[in-house]
Amino acid sequence: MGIISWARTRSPWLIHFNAGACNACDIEVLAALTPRFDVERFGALLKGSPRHADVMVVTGSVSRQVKDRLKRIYAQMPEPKFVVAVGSCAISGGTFQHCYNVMEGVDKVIPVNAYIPGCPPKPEAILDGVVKLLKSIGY
Amino acid sequence: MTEREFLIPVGPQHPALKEPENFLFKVEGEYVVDVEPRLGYNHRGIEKAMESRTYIQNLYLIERICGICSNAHQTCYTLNVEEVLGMEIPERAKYIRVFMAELERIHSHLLWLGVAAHEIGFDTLFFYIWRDREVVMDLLEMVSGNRVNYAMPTIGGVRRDIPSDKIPQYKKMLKILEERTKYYKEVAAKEQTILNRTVGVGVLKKADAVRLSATGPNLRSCGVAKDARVDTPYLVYDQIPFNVITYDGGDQLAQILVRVDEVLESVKICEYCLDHLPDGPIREKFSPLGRVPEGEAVNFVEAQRGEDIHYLQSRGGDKPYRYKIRAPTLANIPSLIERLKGGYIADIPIVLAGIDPCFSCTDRMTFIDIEKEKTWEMTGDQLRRYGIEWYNR
Amino acid sequence: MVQSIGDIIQIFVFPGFLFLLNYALFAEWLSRKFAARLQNRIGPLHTGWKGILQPLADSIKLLAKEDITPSAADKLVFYATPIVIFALPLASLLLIPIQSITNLWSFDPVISFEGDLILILLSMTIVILSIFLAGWSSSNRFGAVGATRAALQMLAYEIPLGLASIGPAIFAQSLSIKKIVNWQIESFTSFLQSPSLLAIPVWLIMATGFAVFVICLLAELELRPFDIPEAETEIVGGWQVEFSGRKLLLLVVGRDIKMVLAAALLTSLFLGGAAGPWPIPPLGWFIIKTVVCIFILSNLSILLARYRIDQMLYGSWKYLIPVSVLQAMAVIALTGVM
Amino acid sequence: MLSLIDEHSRLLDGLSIHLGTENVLDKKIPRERRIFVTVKKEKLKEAMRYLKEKENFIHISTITALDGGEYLEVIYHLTKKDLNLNLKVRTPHDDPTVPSISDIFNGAILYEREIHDLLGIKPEGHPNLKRLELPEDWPEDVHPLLKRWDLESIRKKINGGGE
Repeated sequence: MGIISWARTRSPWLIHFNAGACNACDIEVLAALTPRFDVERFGALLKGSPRHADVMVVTGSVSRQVKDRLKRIYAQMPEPKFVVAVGSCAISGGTFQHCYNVMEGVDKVIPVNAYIPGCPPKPEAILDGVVKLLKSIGY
Repeated sequence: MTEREFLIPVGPQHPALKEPENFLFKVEGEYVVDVEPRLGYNHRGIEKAMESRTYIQNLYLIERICGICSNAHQTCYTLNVEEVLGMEIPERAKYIRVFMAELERIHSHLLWLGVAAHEIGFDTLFFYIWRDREVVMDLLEMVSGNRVNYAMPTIGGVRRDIPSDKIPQYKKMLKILEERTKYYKEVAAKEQTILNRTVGVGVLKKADAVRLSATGPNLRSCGVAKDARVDTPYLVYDQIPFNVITYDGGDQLAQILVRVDEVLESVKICEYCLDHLPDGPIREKFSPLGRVPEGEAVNFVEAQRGEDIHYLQSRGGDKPYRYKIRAPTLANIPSLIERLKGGYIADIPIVLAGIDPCFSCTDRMTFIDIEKEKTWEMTGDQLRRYGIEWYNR
Repeated sequence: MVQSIGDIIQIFVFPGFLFLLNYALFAEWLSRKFAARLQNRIGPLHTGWKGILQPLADSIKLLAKEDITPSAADKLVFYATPIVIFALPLASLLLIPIQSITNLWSFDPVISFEGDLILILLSMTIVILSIFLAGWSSSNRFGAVGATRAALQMLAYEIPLGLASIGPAIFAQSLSIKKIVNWQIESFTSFLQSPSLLAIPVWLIMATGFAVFVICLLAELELRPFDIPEAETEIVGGWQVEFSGRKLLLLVVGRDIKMVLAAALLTSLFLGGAAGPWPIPPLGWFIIKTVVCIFILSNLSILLARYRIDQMLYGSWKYLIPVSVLQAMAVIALTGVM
Repeated sequence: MLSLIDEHSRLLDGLSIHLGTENVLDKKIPRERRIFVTVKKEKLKEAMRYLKEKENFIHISTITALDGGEYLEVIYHLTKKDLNLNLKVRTPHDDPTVPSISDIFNGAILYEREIHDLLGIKPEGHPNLKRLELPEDWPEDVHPLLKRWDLESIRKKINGGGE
């Protein structure tokens, strides 16, 4: 199993899903791609279609309308798939906890493998989260 | 739906749109015939939540409506509460708030310029612009301690002061930003591949822009000089010399140039603020349990995407009775529809990004189409059934 | 018997599949690293020395992923097209003269016959047709739009591609790549001994042919200015949207092999194939020249934004085709004179 | 040149003469560039037309609707150079309707859908009154910003009715 887990940890293809976020986390996820942080050093690429992706980066406290789209996108991803919840909204709904239209956290909708706290987490924190996720699936 | 029309859902999960919104396009081949925006994926019901929180708690909620214009919303909120309280904030606090607002404008416009380049497939420019944007992010982090969500304005003034020994360093960074933006302005105006994809694309006529009450760069790119900082001046904008940028192309190139010039204008305003920073306290006393007397207030702030209006009605007590927020993007959506019609599929991302939509602001109150259209990923058999049904219509 | 073993080794090991697959992965690493450096980034770094094993890691990961076939997809076509997209470029690479295993300094291809240039052009067209079928069979809207765009784009660049490649063929009076390469060597060596005035127009025509060929290859490889069929920001991955797992692997590696094929074709038609002065064997020259071509291709693709499909058609019908026709006519006129 | 405050009071007098003083319930100029005026519901369209033609207001910023306890209040925020006029109209709870002004100010077409969605105030004559930002599976009769709905009752209604 060494080769496959080596390959899996070395090339996590990301897909970014904004489940009702205030897009502070989204611009930090994007900043992680840019020259100063450059997540491609770890082999990560931002892919357009869920079919091509392994890791789904979800930002934002899931609003009621986005809930079933999120499930659908998660269902479309091929099997060894992982979910990273970025930002305190995605972890627990953040400041939008008592709003009537919010599901308060991604793990209430789909299973989550890694949580990255922060509002918004800095790009270094996001990179650290992705690398830790890679190590954990590298078992 | 004529014979050859074909429904292309764009979003809610789509690499071109950083935020979840769903536009249903009726297309004929590569031409867009009609657009039905279906948003509301971001709606979190903030206004209801604000009625059950105290004024200080609302500060944190208001800040997280939208990551890019968090400072604009907070400035407007604090102006409203201070107006109802009848509280006069120190002059230094006003200058620091204007300084923060303009820094955020630079940050947001550079971010948008990069995303616009990415939309038309020019990733190299996207990477270069976002690398230079890190300079303003570092500056914001030095001033406020955080790259996004700065939490500088608070009721009664500003939370952190600007140490005078740091001002020369801020000025040096602003100079770097100014040079880089001038370079990008030249690239945007001369690079042929950009011109091919932006000149005459998604054009909005001046009459339509005014009729549909558009705001911000979306309106100013059609030649209408309407800017909340001049029409309804707030803080110290009436003392600061700056001019309102307008271009009358009405297409995507005009949008790019308006925003790039506004960055240069903002750098001038920031430098003016740093030079004329009066000394004195930075905050009036306001206890977290403070009660606000009865009254109402309306305030306007020129956020990056346009005029941002907040209305506060308080009936005494420590919680607002009603707080209304209308973010700029909602005002720009009708004119966005005008721009999209008649264009190509390939132009959708650049025209959508043209108004620099911030759906997390808008979605507190964006709109949905009732017609029971499936989600973005029609399964195969639905498509086949839909196809059959469509052909024998 | 010996002869057949030699052939098997030639096809499967040395200038054949094994070497080409590794070279394709190396080419992908090269263009990704080059693109990153141009964009002031670092690019893949942590897998192997300076990230050189990154494409290998991507491929093995894709092999180990679940392979989803949409229920409504047209099963047979959905399975067949990735195989065609992978196999055809690999097979046509055998026609390119790289290095013969019998003696170190000669470079005759595995198979060579009159008209193998036409066969390569045909294989490229079939690959594009299978791209169209792949997009259409995936029964996804974005796939359908991507497929129609791929077909439209083929209309635009097939003709100039063919015409530009005819130039050297007419000069060499033959349609076999080996003879074209030999002609280039003779004309170049004769030019070194006795520079004649007549050589200048030949060089001029070859240069325009090279330029037209590069532009058409950009379109054929779906690289940046012409990556309209898989425009990621507009139609979410274009025709590849429904492929995953092994099928996606075939598509990704297939594209790398097509990149190597394009570079190899470019070198053998215009830059003198795998021939070069004494110290370095033909294999070395082949690698140097193809690396240079890959740099040219990926450099162009980095610096330009993406064109719209109608601009591309307009541009190619108005400029590319007339130039390639003129070039072909000039070649015929010149050979008449010579 | 008239000072801003005199300018505002001149405008207010012009408006009340045009509509008839009994229809203008109360007028308030809290500070420069701000006017609050309350008008009877029947006179709303007429006031809007007057403001558009005579006082060349062209831009409607937004429409705020709130549940004022015994009545529903709708505030139209109009802006032009150096002035923001807030026109208030009240309707009783049992008759939550307001004449639609989207034909006079086209920009208002969205804001009217929003007040219908969140507070159930129906703008008559609105071209396509569809639901605004609430999700598709939201029950028809729940208007979250009305005071009688609080968080628990909304959740109960949705979870009960919803999934």
